[in-house]
Amino acid sequence: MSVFDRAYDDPVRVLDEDGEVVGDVPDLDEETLVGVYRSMRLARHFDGRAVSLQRQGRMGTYPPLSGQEAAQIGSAFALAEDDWIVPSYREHGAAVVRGVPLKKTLLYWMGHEDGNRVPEDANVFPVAVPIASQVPHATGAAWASKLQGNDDVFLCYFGDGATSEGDFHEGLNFAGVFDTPTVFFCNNNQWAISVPRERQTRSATLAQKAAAYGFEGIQVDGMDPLAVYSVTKAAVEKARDPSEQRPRPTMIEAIQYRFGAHTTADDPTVYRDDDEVEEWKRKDPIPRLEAYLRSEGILDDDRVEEIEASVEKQVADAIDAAESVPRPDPRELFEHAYEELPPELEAQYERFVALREEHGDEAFVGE
Amino acid sequence: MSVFDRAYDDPVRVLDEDGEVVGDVPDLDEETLVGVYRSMRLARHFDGRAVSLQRQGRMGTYPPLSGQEAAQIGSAFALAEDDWIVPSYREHGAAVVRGVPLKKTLLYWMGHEDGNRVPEDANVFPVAVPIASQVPHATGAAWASKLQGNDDVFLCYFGDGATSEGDFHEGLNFAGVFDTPTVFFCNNNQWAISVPRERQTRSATLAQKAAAYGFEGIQVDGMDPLAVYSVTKAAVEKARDPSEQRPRPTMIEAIQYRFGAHTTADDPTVYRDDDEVEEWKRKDPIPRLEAYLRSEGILDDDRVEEIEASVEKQVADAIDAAESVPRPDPRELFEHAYEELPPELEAQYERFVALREEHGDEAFVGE
Amino acid sequence: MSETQNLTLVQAVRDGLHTELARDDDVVVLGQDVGKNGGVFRATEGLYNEFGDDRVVDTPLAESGIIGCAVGMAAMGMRPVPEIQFSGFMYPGYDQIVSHMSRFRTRSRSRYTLPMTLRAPYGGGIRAPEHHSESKEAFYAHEAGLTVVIPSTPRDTKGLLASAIRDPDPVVFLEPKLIYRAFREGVPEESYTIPLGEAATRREGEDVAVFTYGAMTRRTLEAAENLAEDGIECEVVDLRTISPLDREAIVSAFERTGRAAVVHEAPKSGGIAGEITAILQEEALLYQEAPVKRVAGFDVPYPLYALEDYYLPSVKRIEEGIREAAEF
Amino acid sequence: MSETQNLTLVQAVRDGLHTELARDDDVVVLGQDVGKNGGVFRATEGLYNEFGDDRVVDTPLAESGIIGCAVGMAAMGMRPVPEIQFSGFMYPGYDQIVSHMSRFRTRSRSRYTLPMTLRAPYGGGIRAPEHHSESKEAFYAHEAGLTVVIPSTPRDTKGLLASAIRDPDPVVFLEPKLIYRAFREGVPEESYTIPLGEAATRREGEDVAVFTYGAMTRRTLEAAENLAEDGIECEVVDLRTISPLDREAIVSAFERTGRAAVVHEAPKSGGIAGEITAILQEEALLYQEAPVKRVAGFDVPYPLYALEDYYLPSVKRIEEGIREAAEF
Ligand SMILES: Cc1ncc(C[n+]2csc(CCOP(=O)(O)OP(=O)(O)O)c2C)c(N)n1
Ligand SMILES: Cc1ncc(C[n+]2csc(CCOP(=O)(O)OP(=O)(O)O)c2C)c(N)n1
Ligand SMILES: [Mg+2]
Ligand SMILES: [Mg+2]
Repeated sequence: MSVFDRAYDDPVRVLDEDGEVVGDVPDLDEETLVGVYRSMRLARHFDGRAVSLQRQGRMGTYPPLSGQEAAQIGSAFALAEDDWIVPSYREHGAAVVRGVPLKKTLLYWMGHEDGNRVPEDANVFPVAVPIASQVPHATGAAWASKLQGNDDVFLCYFGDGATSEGDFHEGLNFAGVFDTPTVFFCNNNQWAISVPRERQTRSATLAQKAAAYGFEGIQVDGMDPLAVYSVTKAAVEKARDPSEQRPRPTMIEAIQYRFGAHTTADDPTVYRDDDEVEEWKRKDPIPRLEAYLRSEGILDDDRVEEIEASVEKQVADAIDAAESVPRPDPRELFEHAYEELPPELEAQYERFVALREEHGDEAFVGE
Repeated sequence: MSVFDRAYDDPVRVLDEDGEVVGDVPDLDEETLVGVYRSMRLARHFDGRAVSLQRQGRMGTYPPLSGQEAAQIGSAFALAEDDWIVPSYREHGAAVVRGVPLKKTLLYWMGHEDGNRVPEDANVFPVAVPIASQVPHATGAAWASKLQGNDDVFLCYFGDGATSEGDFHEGLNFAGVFDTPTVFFCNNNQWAISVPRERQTRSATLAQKAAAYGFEGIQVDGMDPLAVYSVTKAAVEKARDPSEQRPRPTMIEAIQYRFGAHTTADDPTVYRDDDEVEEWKRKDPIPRLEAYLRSEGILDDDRVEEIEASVEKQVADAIDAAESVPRPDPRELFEHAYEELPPELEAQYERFVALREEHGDEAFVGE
Repeated sequence: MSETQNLTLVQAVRDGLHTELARDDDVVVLGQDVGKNGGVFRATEGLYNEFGDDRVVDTPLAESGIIGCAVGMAAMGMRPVPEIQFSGFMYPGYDQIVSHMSRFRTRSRSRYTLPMTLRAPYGGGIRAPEHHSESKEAFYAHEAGLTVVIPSTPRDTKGLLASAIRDPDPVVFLEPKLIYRAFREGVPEESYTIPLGEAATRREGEDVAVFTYGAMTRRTLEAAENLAEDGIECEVVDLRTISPLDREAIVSAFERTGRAAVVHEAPKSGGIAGEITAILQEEALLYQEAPVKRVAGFDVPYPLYALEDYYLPSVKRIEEGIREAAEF
Repeated sequence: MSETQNLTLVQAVRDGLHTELARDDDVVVLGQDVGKNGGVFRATEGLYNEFGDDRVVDTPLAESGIIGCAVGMAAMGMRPVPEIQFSGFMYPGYDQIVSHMSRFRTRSRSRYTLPMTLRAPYGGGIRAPEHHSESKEAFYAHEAGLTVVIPSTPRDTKGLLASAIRDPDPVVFLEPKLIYRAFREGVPEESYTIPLGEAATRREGEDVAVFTYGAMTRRTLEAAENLAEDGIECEVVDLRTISPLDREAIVSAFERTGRAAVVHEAPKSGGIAGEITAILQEEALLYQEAPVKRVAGFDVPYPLYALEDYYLPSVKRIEEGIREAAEF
């Protein structure tokens, strides 16, 4: 029996809130399990530091991910090396697993375009800000890959709010029709800024929306990294190597919660109760996996401390590195609109250079 | 038990292909039954005449509806007097039932804006050409009506192809969330121009797409006018007078077939087999209802002939009336962009009038 | 004269919405996070509590749905005021704007009209993420059937918003968020309107006519003061309505000066400045003494914020542009 | 020199697609009814049979899906050529065009580029239903990162389409359907390109420079012949690429004549004519002897076909416009 043969409202679970095993533990070696744990801690620590950088005026608006680590990291670990992710704006945790340095993420939120220049060897799409607009890209890219005879899988992230957008609908429908190797991963964190999940749509689950596209939808406890891993792995395998009955695409609804604000510009106390937050914090994915790994003898105090220290150092180094990058050269403004500067733009560029030469950078300060 | 408690792929049927009763006959008086029959014949006859007007160069591109009469007329008859329809571009059959004179429809396809000026006493939205774009209007209008404390129901028509558009998704989702009195009526005529239903989406039925919005979806034999009537009536009643468990909106998938071309500009032989057409013609709604009404003693040869004659006259009169409308006054171009002409437009208007006065209408002939 | 409150521009938006909600039951505010949250810029703060969930409505995350539903509501005689959270997210609803919002009246020969006002914060300069700093008013100004309004002061904002909401036709109302909180102004408490389609002269001067709007108005005025020190006197005209343009005000200011500059933060090519230039030389070429100078954003996608100061017209760039027009 | 075939403009589109499909496996054509049906204007006739369902793809009815998928395909190195059935239906995909198609290169600092060509038949004059006659090229011309091409002859069509498809950056390719079958021209059988961004002089003349493109080119040439009888000689410049404009060709034609008109069927306000006027007086005011005359569609929604002849610039209207520029 496949993991997909279950009711839409019956989420897959592996660990309970205390880290006790309540489902099928995926077959992962110790290194990978520790890798998942470390990546979650990295994401959590990064998140805290990023929020405080913003508070200190060292970074612009930033979207925190605390609470959502299991969904991001569990799913990213389920991919093969050449697979791809197509993120929204909150998946720094998945991105770092897939080869995007934290420095890049920091630069991006510091307002440097270079932060979105994904390294050549990382199969990651750039951050997509307009909600759900990356969904058709994931379908198209997967479709292209299939047409090109590759067997890579494309994992597309989006939120609960994104399921209301036309692009979600159109992207999933194309995936069904062209049977593309795409896994649609919905980070249902219960809120789209201030709009609660129940106000977003009247469907009982988001997973069941997959039925509209003729492929499978499944819920998973998105704060259980092992459950997320298992479900994503199964979806990825199906996408890569489909059988007759089961179309390649899958929609995964990962039930989770954003502990913090929507972004650093948001004040969630206006629209939600602290009690709700506290309740969800009991499902925190990090202590859960830690408890399990301790009980399995894979982690102990020493190992945990060591990981803590290495994570802190990695984040501190990334911050140092990002902050030592000078403000981009203003001429970069003109450099990537087209492969070659069209004449009018070249004229604008030359005027710009001349103005800077004549008046210095103060000529460009607002008021 | 409600008519909605059935599998998505189990269409409601009342009459079989020979007009034999195979389901629950709705409780309709003779006059109404004959009204349905007459309206279907009217639509069919109008359609044939419209196509030939186009062929003779007396009308522009026209979208035929033959084969789809039961869906349009059966559903339109299920509305109360103050209810509304929100059509696409193919629902002349429903529109005439709801008070839009055939003359208007002819004028519209003859390129007169006035054809789209729905009479004040007809609760009909204007023709909407961009596919699915009328769907959110139907939701919004129904929502407004509910906010205004009315209990009118809004019946929105669209095709199978329309279900792929983002606006379909967003419109139905809003209807679910705000529980608007809207009935979404999908004329699944198997084709979106040359794209067959199976290429449009991989979902097994279109009806099941309603699950994504948390309300009911149901299939009906769209070439069975009594079945269409029953299902629409049930949906309209639920929208007007909802119970706790059942949300107001419904999506109806009416399975039918377009006998003719997509529009007079289309040649369907390029993409579909005559056999298929012939097979569907066996389901023709008109002989089906006629057989039933004859078997019930409601129709006989005389009555049928009388209806035939009156329908022919009505269409002929409408054509005469439409063709005797002079070409619209060219100044109308400027009249309905804004309530009041803005100054630049007024200047354009004056220049236009002057040019016509100086050079006559020949000044405006292309080449 | 009624009492005034000292309000910022965004408070004037809120006050304008409040006044209209209070005076007309048909007015409904809808959009993402406009309800309980009070709007991401607090433009709808407290309105949900006061008018309830039926009048100030949090919607699902779908711009075409928001605008399309508002079209349907307006066709039924309500006066919906949909908010799009940032003007950079109006595009998913673009079809509803240009295929329906602008055309329902024409299509139905005025049987159906759409008294709706589509609001969105717009423009750059607040260190926001990608797509949050757009100024693409030209996309709407080219579409017949729409009126496009961009206020530059709190007082105007309330009056123009009232006019927009009461207008029988659809209005796109773009709010310059760079100056949402930049300054305060006395805003009458009572309800009042400022007519759409009329520009306002913000400064008089006989040397160069400078046309601008939105957040660039203040920068232009500052540039004008600097230039005055050098003996160049600018007439600064705040367009307020971008479409249809106040041709009369534009032409008459130019006739007095013979020289002009247009300042906007939107990209230069295809922007409003080109249209104004064309109007000027169509109607007043014989007065023209120098090329109309366009001071605008560059023809590149709006950058992330590290470089946005270089993208937006600064006081200095505006000054230099006007100077060119003056000294040609 | 290779063999030529005598083709209409739409046949040249088909031939251009055929050539590119044959020479580059990465080229994929996708859209509504482009496959088995061969396109509603037969622009893709026979391509499905020859290249199969993987290269010439009938898609579901969803413009944002079509364009968005093409973005994803192009990011993976393919060269998708999405077709939108009529340019009036590009708007549901507008967000994908202006938020992604135009910006992927900039956003990723050229890690991802989008070699895609978005085709659509555009313009009026064929007695088509509502929304089938739009000419809103200005909506795309104002968006940095896009190149906007509008051919006016069969020969150009094939060469420009090849350039567009091979271009490393996204191109919006609008095909004037009024002249899809209006005339034939010898079109080389072999593959060739005509550079993007270069205007073509269709007629020489020293009195007035007339800038136009698409279906209006022929009407303008006809008007020019009529005017020649009255001794007014027009230089007719077919822009071919609407954005970025060929400033050099535009300015130099104007410098020779000192008088200009711009002809397009799109609405006047906010159209390309305003931009060209602004360029001319920016760069060549001292040569200018008369206002630049704009001959354009009116600022109203495109009418249903009973009145479309009154909407579109006719030969006479063009003639009168040019005459004004000549006689000012
Ligand atoms: C098209 C569009 N509309 C609006 C926004 C503004 N916005 C940014 S995030 C957000 C909420 C997204 O909610 P969800 O999809 O649940 O993702 P989450 O932020 O919870 O991860 C909104 C409305 C946007 N970025 N794009
Ligand atoms: C947004 C949009 N895209 C494309 C078209 C062109 N077009 C007109 S009808 C049609 C097919 C519609 O199919 P369906 O929804 O099944 O309705 P039917 O015509 O079969 O009644 C298409 C593609 C359009 N009118 N609007
Ligand atoms: Mg969310
Ligand atoms: Mg159909």
